Amino acid sequence: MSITYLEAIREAQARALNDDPRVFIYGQDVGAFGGAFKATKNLAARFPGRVLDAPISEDAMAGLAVGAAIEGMRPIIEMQFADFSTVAFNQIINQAATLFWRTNVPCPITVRLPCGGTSGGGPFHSQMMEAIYAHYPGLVVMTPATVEDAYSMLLEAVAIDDPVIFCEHKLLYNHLKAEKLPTEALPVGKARIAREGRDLTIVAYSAMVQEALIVADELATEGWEIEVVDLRSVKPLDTDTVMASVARTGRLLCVGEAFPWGGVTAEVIARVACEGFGLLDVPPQRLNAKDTPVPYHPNLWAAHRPTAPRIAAAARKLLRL
Amino acid sequence: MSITYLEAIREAQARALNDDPRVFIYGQDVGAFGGAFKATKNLAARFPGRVLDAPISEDAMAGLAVGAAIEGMRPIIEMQFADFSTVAFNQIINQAATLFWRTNVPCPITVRLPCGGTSGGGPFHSQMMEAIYAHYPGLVVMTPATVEDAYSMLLEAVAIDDPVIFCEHKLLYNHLKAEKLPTEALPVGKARIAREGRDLTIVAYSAMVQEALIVADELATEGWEIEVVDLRSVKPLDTDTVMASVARTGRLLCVGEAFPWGGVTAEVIARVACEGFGLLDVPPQRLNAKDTPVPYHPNLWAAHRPTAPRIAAAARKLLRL
Amino acid sequence: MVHSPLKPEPVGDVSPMQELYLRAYRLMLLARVLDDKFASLYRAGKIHGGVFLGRGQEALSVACGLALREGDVFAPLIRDQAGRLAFGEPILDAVRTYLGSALGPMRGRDGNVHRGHPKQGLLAMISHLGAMISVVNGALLARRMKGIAGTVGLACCGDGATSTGAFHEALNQAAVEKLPLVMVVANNQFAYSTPTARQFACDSLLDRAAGYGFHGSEVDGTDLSACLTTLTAAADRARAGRGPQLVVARLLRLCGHGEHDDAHYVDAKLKHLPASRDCLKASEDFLRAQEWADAPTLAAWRAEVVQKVEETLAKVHREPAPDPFKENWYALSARHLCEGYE
Amino acid sequence: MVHSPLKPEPVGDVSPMQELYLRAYRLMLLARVLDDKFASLYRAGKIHGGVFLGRGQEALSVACGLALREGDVFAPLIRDQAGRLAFGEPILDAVRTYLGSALGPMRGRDGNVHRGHPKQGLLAMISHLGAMISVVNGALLARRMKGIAGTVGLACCGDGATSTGAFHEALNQAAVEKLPLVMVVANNQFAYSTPTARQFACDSLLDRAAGYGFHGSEVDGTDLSACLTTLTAAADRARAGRGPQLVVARLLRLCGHGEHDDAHYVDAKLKHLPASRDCLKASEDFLRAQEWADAPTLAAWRAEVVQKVEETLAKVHREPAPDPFKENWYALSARHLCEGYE
Ligand SMILES: Cc1ncc(C[n+]2csc(CCOP(=O)(O)OP(=O)(O)O)c2C)c(N)n1
Ligand SMILES: Cc1ncc(C[n+]2csc(CCOP(=O)(O)OP(=O)(O)O)c2C)c(N)n1
Ligand SMILES: [Mg+2]
Ligand SMILES: [Mg+2]
Repeated sequence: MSITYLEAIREAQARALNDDPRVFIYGQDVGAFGGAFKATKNLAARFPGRVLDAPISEDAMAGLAVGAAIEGMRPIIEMQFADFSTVAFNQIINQAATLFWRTNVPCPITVRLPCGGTSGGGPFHSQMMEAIYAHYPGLVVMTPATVEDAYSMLLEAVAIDDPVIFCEHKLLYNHLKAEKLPTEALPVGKARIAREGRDLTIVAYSAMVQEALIVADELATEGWEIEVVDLRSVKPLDTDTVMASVARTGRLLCVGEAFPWGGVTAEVIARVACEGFGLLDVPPQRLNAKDTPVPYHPNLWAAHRPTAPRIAAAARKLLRL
Repeated sequence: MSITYLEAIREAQARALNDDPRVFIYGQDVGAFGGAFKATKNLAARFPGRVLDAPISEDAMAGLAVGAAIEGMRPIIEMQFADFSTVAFNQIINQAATLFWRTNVPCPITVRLPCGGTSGGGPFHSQMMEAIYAHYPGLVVMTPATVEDAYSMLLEAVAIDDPVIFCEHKLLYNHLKAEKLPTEALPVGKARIAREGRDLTIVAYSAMVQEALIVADELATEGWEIEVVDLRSVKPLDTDTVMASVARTGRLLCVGEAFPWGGVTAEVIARVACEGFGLLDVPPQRLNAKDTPVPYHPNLWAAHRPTAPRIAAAARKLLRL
Repeated sequence: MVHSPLKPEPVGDVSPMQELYLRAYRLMLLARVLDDKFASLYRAGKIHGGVFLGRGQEALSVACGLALREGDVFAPLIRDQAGRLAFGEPILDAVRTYLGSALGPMRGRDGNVHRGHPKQGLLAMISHLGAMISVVNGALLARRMKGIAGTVGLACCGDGATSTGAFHEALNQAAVEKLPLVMVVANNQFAYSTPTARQFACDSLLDRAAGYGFHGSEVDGTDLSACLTTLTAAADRARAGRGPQLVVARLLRLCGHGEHDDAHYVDAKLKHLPASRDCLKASEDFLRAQEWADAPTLAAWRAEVVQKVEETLAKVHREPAPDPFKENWYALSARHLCEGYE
Repeated sequence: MVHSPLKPEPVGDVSPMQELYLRAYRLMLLARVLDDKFASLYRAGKIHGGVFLGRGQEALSVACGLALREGDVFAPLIRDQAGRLAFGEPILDAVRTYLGSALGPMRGRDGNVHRGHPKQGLLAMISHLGAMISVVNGALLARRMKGIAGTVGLACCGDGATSTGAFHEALNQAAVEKLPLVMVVANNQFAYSTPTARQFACDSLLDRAAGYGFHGSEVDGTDLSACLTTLTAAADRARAGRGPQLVVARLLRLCGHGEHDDAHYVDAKLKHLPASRDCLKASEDFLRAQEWADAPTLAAWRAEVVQKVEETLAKVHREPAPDPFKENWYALSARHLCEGYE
């Protein structure tokens, strides 16, 4: 048996619905249809009345989730694509994210964002939005890179008493497979050493972890040992694990699939520069997508986001310094 | 005669309306009332039919601006508070910011955002949003810190063929004064050395420039010469000027009034760390607002944002390293 | 709610309608006196940030609060001091929040009209207009899922807020889910300085009801009896499962948008229309005409609420302001997930 | 627009209505054949990303395009191949955009239905539903400011998009500004898999018109004559300064949401209702009943459009794909303000 990243997300939701009567799912086409990506397939039938189709009203979807959370429910809302969460932006950052701080009432909602580019996706079905949400106080932002994390982190997202932005990468949905679902997991907020090494630390998250691992494999054939750190959640961001890795390797490359201004790579490098300056043997480097919208055509799309060859080139440059 | 930051914004709009028939202003209460902050006072009377009250529809305000820009107009839209631009977020980042790249049709709109905290403003009338907009390709993000820049940069914002997010700081509106309006200005995209020094570079923007200058004065009495760089625009961000300053001083403190995750301070420090690592004699430092919503009560608000004493303390620490 | 709304002492053998009216009037009076107090504190520079009054809207607002019961959900907006009191919000909450007391429900983190007790059904508004309505929907949906029946949710907004996308999405959502939402629109002729002619172009905002599948009713917002009847009926219909309700009230904002605003843009003619009368005065006239209260009684009631307000202020003035060093600066309830900065 | 819409050869001494109908029919046919072609290319794995068809909506869509004139503004949505052709979009645009040709209007940057020539009044939709309507408003307001009279703007959307806040804000905005906006809602019973019962609760979306102060009309979207009449009348009213217009059409989406979707969730019963008929077939029946075209003529017309489509495809297949090394990667028109990364 094997299970995909997407199936893990579905199973996590099934388990959450099964174990906790306070959980429900709300989103466009999530009901009988099972969602645009089938992340909720069969759930409406298995859990009648608890997997509800929403009108095309992302603002009201997020607002409704907050209201239900106030009443003790634990809603999961699915945005059909992360990009459409811009319409719910106000409710997420101003309503959900401020509720606990303002009123002392927790806001346990999970916002599932199918993120990231796919071939042919184009400017409005491809965006990475983790940096936008991580900027705001009051949100937890998860970016699972493995099947196991997709499962266990989604369960934790639902269990956490705060709003969680759950960034699931569409490219991993069917492509990433594991043998079985995990029975234990790292705590939220802990990064993971996805591969050990001593020559260079590549910090990555979401689909970039897979690219980084390819690069590590490739550079291993050249004799380099690359350590890959999977951030898992970008807020909180596990600076300690990143710095411990940089302490071992002295070299840091941070890779993100988002737009280049700001974002996770800036935050990681700023933290290491401020708090772990002495650990760096050479200047840190970052790699992001290009500073244009995400292009539709596969040729352009493949050049827009960082992929193994570009990461490998950046890594080699760093290793030679 | 003296002129305030707010008056400079008003005069820039008057001049833009006067000089260019394609310019118009659209926003809530901007007409006869002259705007919540009086930034458009008397303009409706002086320019009949070109300063229009909008319904409480930020999404449609931004969309309308894009449509008018397509037809060759140069709209200025005023958000009553920057915080309400969250409702227009989708139209700004997905409609306005992608138009030129997608269609080759320029999108010369200016979005005026009254930003930043004031005493008693609270969580929803105080936000800094420059980092959110700077993250997206296709936008220019200006953060004027002086009366002169408020004037000349707003004129440039209107003249630029791309969407400009014009972040004007409410705390400076009436507080900051100049003798007269400038007749020339640095080009957009160039940072300014607000004060020369050789011991430490403080990079700041918007209202933080004033705080940094206070700190520089104060530390001068202790014998330190602090260089203050005013970024002026955060996208594009003038890395060259920042690095040239750090090359002189060897020490970097970056100060922002936004939330601590991501944002301008992360971007500046990441750039200097990646591109100017060798220029730094000691680890760079950053100072931001706290990671909670902006509090209402003056006691809390004053502690939430960086102010001269906190900046001075951070600077002293850096200088002693 | 947190405590039970002001009840008048029994005035002998009164009808339920009379009792409700008297209760409503005294709550309106309390709201007005409290608002006036905030206005004078504002003028004296004693309040941080803005002050927003319900002057002229007390009849509508109080009727909203009184149409609700314990266990219902209420999302007041900026002009709902009367409705809040009627729903059971203690005067202390308003005073503490306006004066920024550390002991207030918002602990100095938020101020003025941004207060509430969400767990008791009194939502704490965010500023973004229209945004609270879908939150009410969520609370109502949750109750349905939990099998709780017979409660309703009431959301207030102004004419201006009807232009927001959030208003639209939430009304449509309530209709699709057949939620017991009562949406009350106070058409007070202005959104800040913007007259309704620049805000919408339908004949009446009531014309929106059919487009959502809401039951709609209109009311003269200066007539307390009419407000009580209309709001109670709307809440009762929602409670009885007859779906969401839209109530549109016509009145005039008898103050500036906030106390910083002199409202010079309000046409004098408009102020002298019958529809612009002061609902508080109108209900006093009514009380006297009905002989439900004479001048000395009214004066005594006023004295009583003035004293209550003064006492509360005196108490709150002695309370501590929030202390930034005691503040925990955590935005998440899961503290272990908060990042430590600096 | 970029070129002038397909005109049939004169068929002798025909009435203007007959000529319009014939022209409309042949544009519908072209749109259908083109759509079918995209569907088969999709099945063959030759198209990157999704394919969205207008099957069953061609009558309504073509009527939208034909109601407009050069100089008008058109904001088509995902099912408007026919309307685009009628407004003058070259077939080449559709084929190049779907196949990602570097020579297409979007140069491979955007794909499928996301194409246009904004400067010629054909807006290039973003995906976010409802977002194009206020852009049309802006174009219309700009024209008014520039003193250009007599042009209108027409925006299309589906039943689902009416639930967006953007739709609401834009309609209200158009009404307040009295813009010559024609808003056409194709109620095709589904938004992706979601039936209208989960989308709205009003009796008809036409009930929304009064709430905005729009003139409203309803039309059978499967009846080409009715569509032509209704849309022309609506555009004429807008053109004559009679304010914004809402047209609601009833029909059924005769395909999946996209070609990846088999639409298994569409009830067979629904498919067999008269209102669910295929508008293209219905207009062929009409043409024959009227003796405006016989079977051989229809076959010849079809052969002609098939050839046109095949020729266009053959041409585009030889065109270059976008080259990432030639791409400039600048998102701003002011290149000196673009940051260089890497
Ligand atoms: C989305 C949004 N945009 C702008 C504002 C600023 N604002 C606060 S109150 C107000 C006017 C509200 O008018 P209305 O809804 O009629 O209520 P009223 O003040 O008349 O009671 C405006 C524009 C806001 N709070 N939210
Ligand atoms: C704001 C937003 N949310 C979600 C989507 C995803 N989406 C694309 S098309 C669609 C269904 C649209 O239905 P409708 O408006 O009825 O148009 P139809 O496809 O039936 O023509 C959805 C949900 C979107 N494009 N925009
Ligand atoms: Mg109002
Ligand atoms: Mg539809």
